[in-house]
Amino acid sequence: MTLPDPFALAAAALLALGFYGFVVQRHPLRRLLAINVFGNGVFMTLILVARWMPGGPDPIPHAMVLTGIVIAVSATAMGLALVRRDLRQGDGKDGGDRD
Amino acid sequence: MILFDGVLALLIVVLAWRCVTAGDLYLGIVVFIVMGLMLALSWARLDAPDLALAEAAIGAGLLGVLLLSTWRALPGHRRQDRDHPPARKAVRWLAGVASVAFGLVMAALLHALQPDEDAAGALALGRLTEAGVEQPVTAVLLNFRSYDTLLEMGVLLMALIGALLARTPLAPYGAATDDGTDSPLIPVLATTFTPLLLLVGAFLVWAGAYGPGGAFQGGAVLGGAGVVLVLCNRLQGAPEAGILLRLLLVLGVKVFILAGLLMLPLEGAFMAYPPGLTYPIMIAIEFCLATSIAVSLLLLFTGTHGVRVPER
Amino acid sequence: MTGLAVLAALALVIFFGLGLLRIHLGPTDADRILSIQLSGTTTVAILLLLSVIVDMPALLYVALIFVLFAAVIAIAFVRNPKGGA
Amino acid sequence: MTEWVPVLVVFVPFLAGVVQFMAGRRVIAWWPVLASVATVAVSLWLTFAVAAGGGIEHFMGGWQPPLGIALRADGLATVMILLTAVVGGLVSVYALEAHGTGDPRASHFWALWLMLWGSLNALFLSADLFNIYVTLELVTLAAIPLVLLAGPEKTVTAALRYLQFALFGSLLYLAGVALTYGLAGSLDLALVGPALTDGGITGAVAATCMVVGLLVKAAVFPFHVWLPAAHGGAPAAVSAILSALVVKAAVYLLLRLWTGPLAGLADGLVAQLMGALGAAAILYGSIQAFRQERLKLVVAYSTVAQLGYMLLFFPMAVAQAWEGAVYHGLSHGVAKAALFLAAGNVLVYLGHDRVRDLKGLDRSLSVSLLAFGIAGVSIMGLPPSGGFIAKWLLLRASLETGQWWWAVVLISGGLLAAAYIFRVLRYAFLQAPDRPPATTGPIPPPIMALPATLLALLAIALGFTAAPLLALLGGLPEGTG
Repeated sequence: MTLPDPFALAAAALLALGFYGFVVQRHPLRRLLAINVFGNGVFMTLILVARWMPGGPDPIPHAMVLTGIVIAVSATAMGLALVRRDLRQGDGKDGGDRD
Repeated sequence: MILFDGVLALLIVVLAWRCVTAGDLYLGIVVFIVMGLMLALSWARLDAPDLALAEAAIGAGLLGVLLLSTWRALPGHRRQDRDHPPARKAVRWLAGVASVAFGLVMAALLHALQPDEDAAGALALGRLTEAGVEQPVTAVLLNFRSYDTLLEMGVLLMALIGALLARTPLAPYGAATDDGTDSPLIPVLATTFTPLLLLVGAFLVWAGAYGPGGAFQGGAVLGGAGVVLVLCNRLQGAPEAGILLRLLLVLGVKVFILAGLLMLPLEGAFMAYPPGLTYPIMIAIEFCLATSIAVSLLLLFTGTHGVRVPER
Repeated sequence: MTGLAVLAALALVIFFGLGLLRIHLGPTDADRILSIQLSGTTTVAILLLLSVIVDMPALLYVALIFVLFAAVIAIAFVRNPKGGA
Repeated sequence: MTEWVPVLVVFVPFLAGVVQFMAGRRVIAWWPVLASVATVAVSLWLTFAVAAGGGIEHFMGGWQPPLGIALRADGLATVMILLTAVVGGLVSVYALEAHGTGDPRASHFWALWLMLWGSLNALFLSADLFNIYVTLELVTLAAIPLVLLAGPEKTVTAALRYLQFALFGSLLYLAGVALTYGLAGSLDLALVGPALTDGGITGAVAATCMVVGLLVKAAVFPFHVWLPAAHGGAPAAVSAILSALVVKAAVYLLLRLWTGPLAGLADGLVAQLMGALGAAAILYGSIQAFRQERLKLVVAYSTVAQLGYMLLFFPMAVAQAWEGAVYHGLSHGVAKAALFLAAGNVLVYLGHDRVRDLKGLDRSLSVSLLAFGIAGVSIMGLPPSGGFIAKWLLLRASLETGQWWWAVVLISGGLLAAAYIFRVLRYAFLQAPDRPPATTGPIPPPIMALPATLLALLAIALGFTAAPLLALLGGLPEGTG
């Protein structure tokens, strides 16, 4: 019985919390935050996989994480532009008539 | 050190928990940014300094700035939480139970996971001499799996188009007005931090060939320089982009594709670099990529087609 | 020497956790943004120590980036681009 | 030369889109035409090359898997690329008039659509788990701005919801990929299978993450919630592309993974569950389609239903089910594009698409309505159409495997489809107009009506061309079932 890697637990917690936030939160910006938390859980999983490879950190998951971060940030940035538009319109209609 | 790791991991979990459940949207954003700091630290601990750099520059840095600015631009940003309450209690409990189960399963799996020795990564490390650069991650991104990187540049471009089509610029076009809130500190900040960011960004791009760094980290820092200029009113959104700006935006993806297609008849495979020229080609591509990334991230921040120097 | 550095890093990360209380308690937005700055500084210090402990000079770059972006975040907190909503 | 074709199929349209973006607001009329013609040409070249000589492989960068990324053009990939070429080519013709060159947003449409075309082809050809993630994101992030082209004020809420679900789905998929890489140390589809099969619970969870992520992306019931508003709100040409090709890309990946790396894990119970999701989608989507008041929403909910048929492959998993599911993908793609283009013409002419007010259109919009009716024949699965062949194959598979309950679903789905298609046609044709319809737009010119008609006729023609297409597709990959 080895002691679990604290970062493995953190990765699992990030995945679980991101999932929870995505399901529970209704505010579009909060959903984007939750998605990013989930994404960070995935990235940490990949980094752990890379680190556990015998013979040094595996560069392929690292490259995957780098690609993933850029994709996540660009998609989030686009999402934020949509959130600004969405809430501006919702505001005109006095809000609250969505969902 | 295990104690350090434990505290770090615990802090990350607490921050993530506060981030998704915070009663106040602004608090959630602040916590998200701080979580980015902690993540970068933990990735540094996990032998991934490249990724710590990327998280610091893109994940926590630029995204944090964008989140804060977006929050400020939301109409009535104080009452966002009242207008959008979370789901009903029953849903919350159900989601809670499901996510705890999901988390436990993932934790058990990750605990038991034993990657094997002949992974593709070992192969990549073994053939590093053929790749042209010393830095394994750069070799994967720009040589072994360059196709992914190329398509990723397409993702960046399309996200930018999507942000433009929403037509909600963070940096509107109107003539710059001095509304009297200009602190004397602002010119100092603009003139001090912009050159620093530019210098560090360019250095990181170049450093990517032999150490941590690379087009993405460097490009993000360069984009950060532009963001400082926008925030300090030295640059302003513009409704139209000049041909030069558009050229810079697509420079990375175009050079990448054209180089790849050129290699098709020469070397028989897309993106197969001719031996001997690998290093110069990769450095050239890296700088083109960094330029496009910097400009794309800047425009993703402003949400405008272009930027211009305001008339005073 | 390394043992001392490890202890210092551990202490800093615990201080970091204490700093989070300020974020939690607030009460104003400015308190929270200042605690981002505080955690940024602490993170930089931890990174500097780590780079010694694990002998990874690259972490100095990470620290440099944090210093720079902490400033950008501070500017973003006090300023909207002109003409903003 | 032949081994270059997969690369060209991806980068000819992609590069054309990038050039269009660089050109800015100006659209030079011949550029999209040239790009579309070139793309269709290379797609046909690929089709004939694969039909003549079997599958083509291309190693990107000259690095063989597991180090590098391979493009593999096998039968399944090739028929999907052919479908994309046919639908894409005809939608481009439609868009030349609808988005033309005068519309200020035309440049964005062409840039996004051409890049999306290349991304779809990249997705179909990809043989690498992580590369699939990147192409999925490319496809999504091109599709969402296209939805916004209808005017951000109308579609932003739909686009935002689409983005949230798509992002979450692909990250879930990526979590599965991460676990798979941990198990197998490779990302190539042909290499990860054994490690996943031997991976015990880890392999199962990895597979579950990937499959559920793709189900979200494919808008399979109950993850369909984002689809109707996005597909119904987008401009007609975009709706056609999204419904015919983009959601199908995710279903395609499900088929590809299930018959490839996940083949060793396929469990009878899970397969039945997938089939149950498909059946639920068919019934729920059809009933919703019947209840919609707006024509484009009828067609959008019909997509929710029709995607369900492709899922019926999983519980049956015999050669005929394989052929039936893929053939259903093809014929639905062609027919659905026709339906959306026809609905778009109604919208142009009337300025609205309320089903109840479609009276008296049979004179002025006869060609478009005819296209709607003909495409409807294939959606209902009546002979002699592509939809009929697909359903016939699925029906035979259900009887062959002794799972008669899927036959019940198939037949009731066809009846429900008939109900919602005829409801539209009844309002359009049978009810005598009380007064001439109040129109706001011109009668759509032939260049907008003809692509819809051609697509509809193709949906019928698919009823006669099953043999060569199924030969191109090839049999069920080995090791499935």
